Amino acid sequence: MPLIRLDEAAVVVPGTTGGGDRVLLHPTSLTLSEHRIAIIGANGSGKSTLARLLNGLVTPTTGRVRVGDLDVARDGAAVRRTVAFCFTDPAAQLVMPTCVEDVELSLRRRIRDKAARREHAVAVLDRFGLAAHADQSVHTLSGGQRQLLALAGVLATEPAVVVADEPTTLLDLANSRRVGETLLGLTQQLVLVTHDLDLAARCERALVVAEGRVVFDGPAPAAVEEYVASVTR
Amino acid sequence: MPLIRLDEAAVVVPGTTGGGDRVLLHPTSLTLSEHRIAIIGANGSGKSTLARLLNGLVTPTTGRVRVGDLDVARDGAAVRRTVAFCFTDPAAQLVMPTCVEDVELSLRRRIRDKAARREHAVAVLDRFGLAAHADQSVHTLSGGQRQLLALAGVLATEPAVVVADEPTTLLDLANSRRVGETLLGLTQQLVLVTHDLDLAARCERALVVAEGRVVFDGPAPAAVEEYVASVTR
Amino acid sequence: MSSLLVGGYLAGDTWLHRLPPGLKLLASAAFGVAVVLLRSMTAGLGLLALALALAVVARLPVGVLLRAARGILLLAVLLSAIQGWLDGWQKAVETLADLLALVLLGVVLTSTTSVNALLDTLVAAMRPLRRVGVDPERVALTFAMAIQSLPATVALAVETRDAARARGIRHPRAYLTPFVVRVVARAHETGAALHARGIGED
Amino acid sequence: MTTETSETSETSETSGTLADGGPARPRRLTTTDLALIAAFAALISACALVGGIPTGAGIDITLQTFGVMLAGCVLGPVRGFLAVALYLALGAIGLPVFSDHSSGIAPFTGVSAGYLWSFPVAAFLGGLLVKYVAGEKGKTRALVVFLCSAAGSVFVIHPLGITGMKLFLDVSWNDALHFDMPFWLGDFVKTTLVALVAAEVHRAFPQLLRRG
Ligand SMILES: Nc1ncnc2c1ncn2[C@@H]1O[C@H](COP(=O)(O)OP(=O)(O)OP(=O)(O)O)[C@@H](O)[C@H]1O
Ligand SMILES: Nc1ncnc2c1ncn2[C@@H]1O[C@H](COP(=O)(O)OP(=O)(O)OP(=O)(O)O)[C@@H](O)[C@H]1O
Ligand SMILES: O=C(O)CCCC[C@@H]1SC[C@@H]2NC(=O)N[C@@H]21
Ligand SMILES: [Mg+2]
Ligand SMILES: [Mg+2]
Repeated sequence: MPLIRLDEAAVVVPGTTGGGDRVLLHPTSLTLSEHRIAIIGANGSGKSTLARLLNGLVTPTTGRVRVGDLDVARDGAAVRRTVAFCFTDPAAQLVMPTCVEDVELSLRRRIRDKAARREHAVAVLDRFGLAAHADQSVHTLSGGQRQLLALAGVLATEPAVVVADEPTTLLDLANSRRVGETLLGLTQQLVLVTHDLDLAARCERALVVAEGRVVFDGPAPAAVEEYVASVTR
Repeated sequence: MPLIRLDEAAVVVPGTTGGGDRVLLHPTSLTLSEHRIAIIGANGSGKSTLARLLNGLVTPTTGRVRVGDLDVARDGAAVRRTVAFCFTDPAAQLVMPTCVEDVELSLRRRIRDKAARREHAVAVLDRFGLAAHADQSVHTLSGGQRQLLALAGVLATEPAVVVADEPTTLLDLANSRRVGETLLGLTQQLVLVTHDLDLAARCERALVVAEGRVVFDGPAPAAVEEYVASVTR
Repeated sequence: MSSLLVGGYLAGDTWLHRLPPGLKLLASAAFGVAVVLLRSMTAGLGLLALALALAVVARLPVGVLLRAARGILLLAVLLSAIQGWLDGWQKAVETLADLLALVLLGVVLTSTTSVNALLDTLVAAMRPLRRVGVDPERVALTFAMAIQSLPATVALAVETRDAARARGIRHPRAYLTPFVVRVVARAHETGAALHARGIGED
Repeated sequence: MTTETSETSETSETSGTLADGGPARPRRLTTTDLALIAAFAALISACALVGGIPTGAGIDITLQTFGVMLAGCVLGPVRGFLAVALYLALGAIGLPVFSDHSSGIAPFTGVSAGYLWSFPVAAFLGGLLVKYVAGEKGKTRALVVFLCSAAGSVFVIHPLGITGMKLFLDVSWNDALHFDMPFWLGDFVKTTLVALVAAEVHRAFPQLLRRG
């Protein structure tokens, strides 16, 4: 498993209405080695920004982010093959008309033969309980199925790390349980941004982000406690 | 408070892939007189369809929906002035470029004087902790901040009834508490579609929707219990 | 919504169905050019007869043909009335025949060829363009994304209009702006998601 | 926006080599560009799908011109052109996205063919002007966008549309012009909307015009 390391990484954007620049993330140094790491914190605190740094969707303005030996800013494409990213709204991630085609798209690079590719795609769908829907249009899936499919598309490439930004927020009780279990059961390393504190507490480690800084970093239950306390006081 | 009544209201849409019609909501009769009513249920069960009926965003294919003396299908505009609606995706509702302008838009009808309108708008923003972002572009807000702003815009019109479709899904702990408190503390009648069962349990009455039917209707805590049991069994 | 995604394709097994899509595409294009260039009544009627014959060979249901012709018929009658009055009845018959021929042939092409087959053909035809920097795979991906997002875009438009209605705002810009902003925002997210999946960027 | 920085850093050359008046080296289209092109092709299709109002010449007043000019003005010349071209291709392969839900390649030689062929060119012209006016900042004003979009409409769409009707219907220039006149008022309104919406979208996404 390649180690993700942030080395004084910061993200600054030019101010919008006049004024100076705006710091979305203050210089942050971290080494992410645990199997399951949660990121929690308030709205607008910088969780998504931090998560997006990990696979180069956002590049640090200063400092560095490395995944194993790769520099995220320089070796973007290679990093993204290692670190997969799963978004909140599955609708935005699904690009092909049917379920199986969407998974096949991820496999295009790895499996050249069409028949083999399809077979593998169906196998991936099966793992997520979607094999029966292989040829169905993605629009006819329920919210939860759609999120599972998005996850399948992302995991089909067999990345080493999965970063998920609030993957369960739009889901009902049954679906969010199912997606949550699927994520926590992955053999890959997982970085999970979430407002679902029960889910967060089940990780090994959690980072609490506030106003663009990691203000707590430790065992997940302690982090959740700390966060809840910070909200109530 | 105008009484909302559904009288055998049903919603049917023409089938998509050949086949017959699709029933989104089976004929339903309800009288909504409680101060705070929750609607809970699985993804795709028909919660949003039911909620949209209440202010005429969806009109019943058969049956009727009335708000006080108004028929929702006939007097749509008048109904929508009485019954406000808050969407899950805040981006759908934000019309103006900056936060304060968006709230001002809602106040246009009520407050003619520009300076007074702005002042009032800032006060509304303050209530939702957004005063500091008044002149910020709505597009640079985080997901949660945007949701708060959408809610501010809707509540600024001071409607008699507020229907909110999953208003807290994108929010962090502090904000979802805050929005929850704000909604439950409203003097207006509230119809709350939500996956947050703790919030739902705090209403007076709750409807459980499954496969286009209201399958349980009663005190909120009992409804939540029933729903959780239906998911686990 | 389903017709939106599959077009007017009617599964079948006539030789017209089996003809290579590329050939059909070329032939239809030639037919269209012929309709425009051959300016005489006999040519117009001849082409109409050819189109009709092809429709029969493809075993297209009469209903489908009528529905397609209906749209054009009003125009055709109106136009030919004007032209018949100005330039004589032969001109009018020619225009009417031209219009019908084009529509019928269009129906023959789309009902005997699936969208996917045509898409594959189009992408294959682009292979030589690789040299000037066009990547057929990316072109195919863009097509798929556009087709995929058709229903979603319509849904987004409807939802945004509803939101404006719910706030009691009438001006079209009040829903067009958020609609377009959401289309752009979603495209950015889709772009990021593709990027994150390492698709379309080798 | 930070997302963009990461993408612009990869400029290996493969596709999208239509030079856009920027730096000499052609810029590769990013996945976001592809998604935007697809999204606007779908948007124009949606504009046509909502239906139109028939006029005397048998060509409907439709929202297509709104979508087409919006694509140009929002995305700039290259991506705007490609989005409209993609829209035409979607219709050509059989999706019912032309006026009155028609499709296939018949419309390309039919009465409204002139309008169809003019669309990508008009989007290109409108986009080029908007991009030129917006300059480095990527910000636009509604009035300016209105003029740019109107230029595309007045100098490209209508002249080509009239030419198309003249050729296909074999009528005089004068008659063809008369067939075109019912569209003027609607196109004026649509151009106004394009201006209002595009300026707002540029405020929301100032980076849009800076690229392509
Ligand atoms: N391009 C940008 N320009 C200016 N400000 C931005 C930009 N992108 C994000 N921000 C701001 O940066 C802050 C952090 O955003 P981020 O999306 O990381 O928050 P978050 O912790 O994920 O919040 P949420 O829980 O609501 O998703 C927010 O205040 C947001 O308004
Ligand atoms: N216009 C429509 N045409 C066809 N089907 C529709 C339409 N609108 C909604 N549906 C379908 O109706 C069902 C109920 O939808 P609804 O949005 O009411 O569900 P919901 O309970 O709000 O779900 P969620 O928790 O995911 O928001 C879904 O299966 C949806 O796909
Ligand atoms: O889809 C087609 O067949 C093309 C229709 C073209 C309609 C033209 S575009 C300019 C003018 N303005 C309108 O509203 N309609 C026409
Ligand atoms: Mg976030
Ligand atoms: Mg819903």
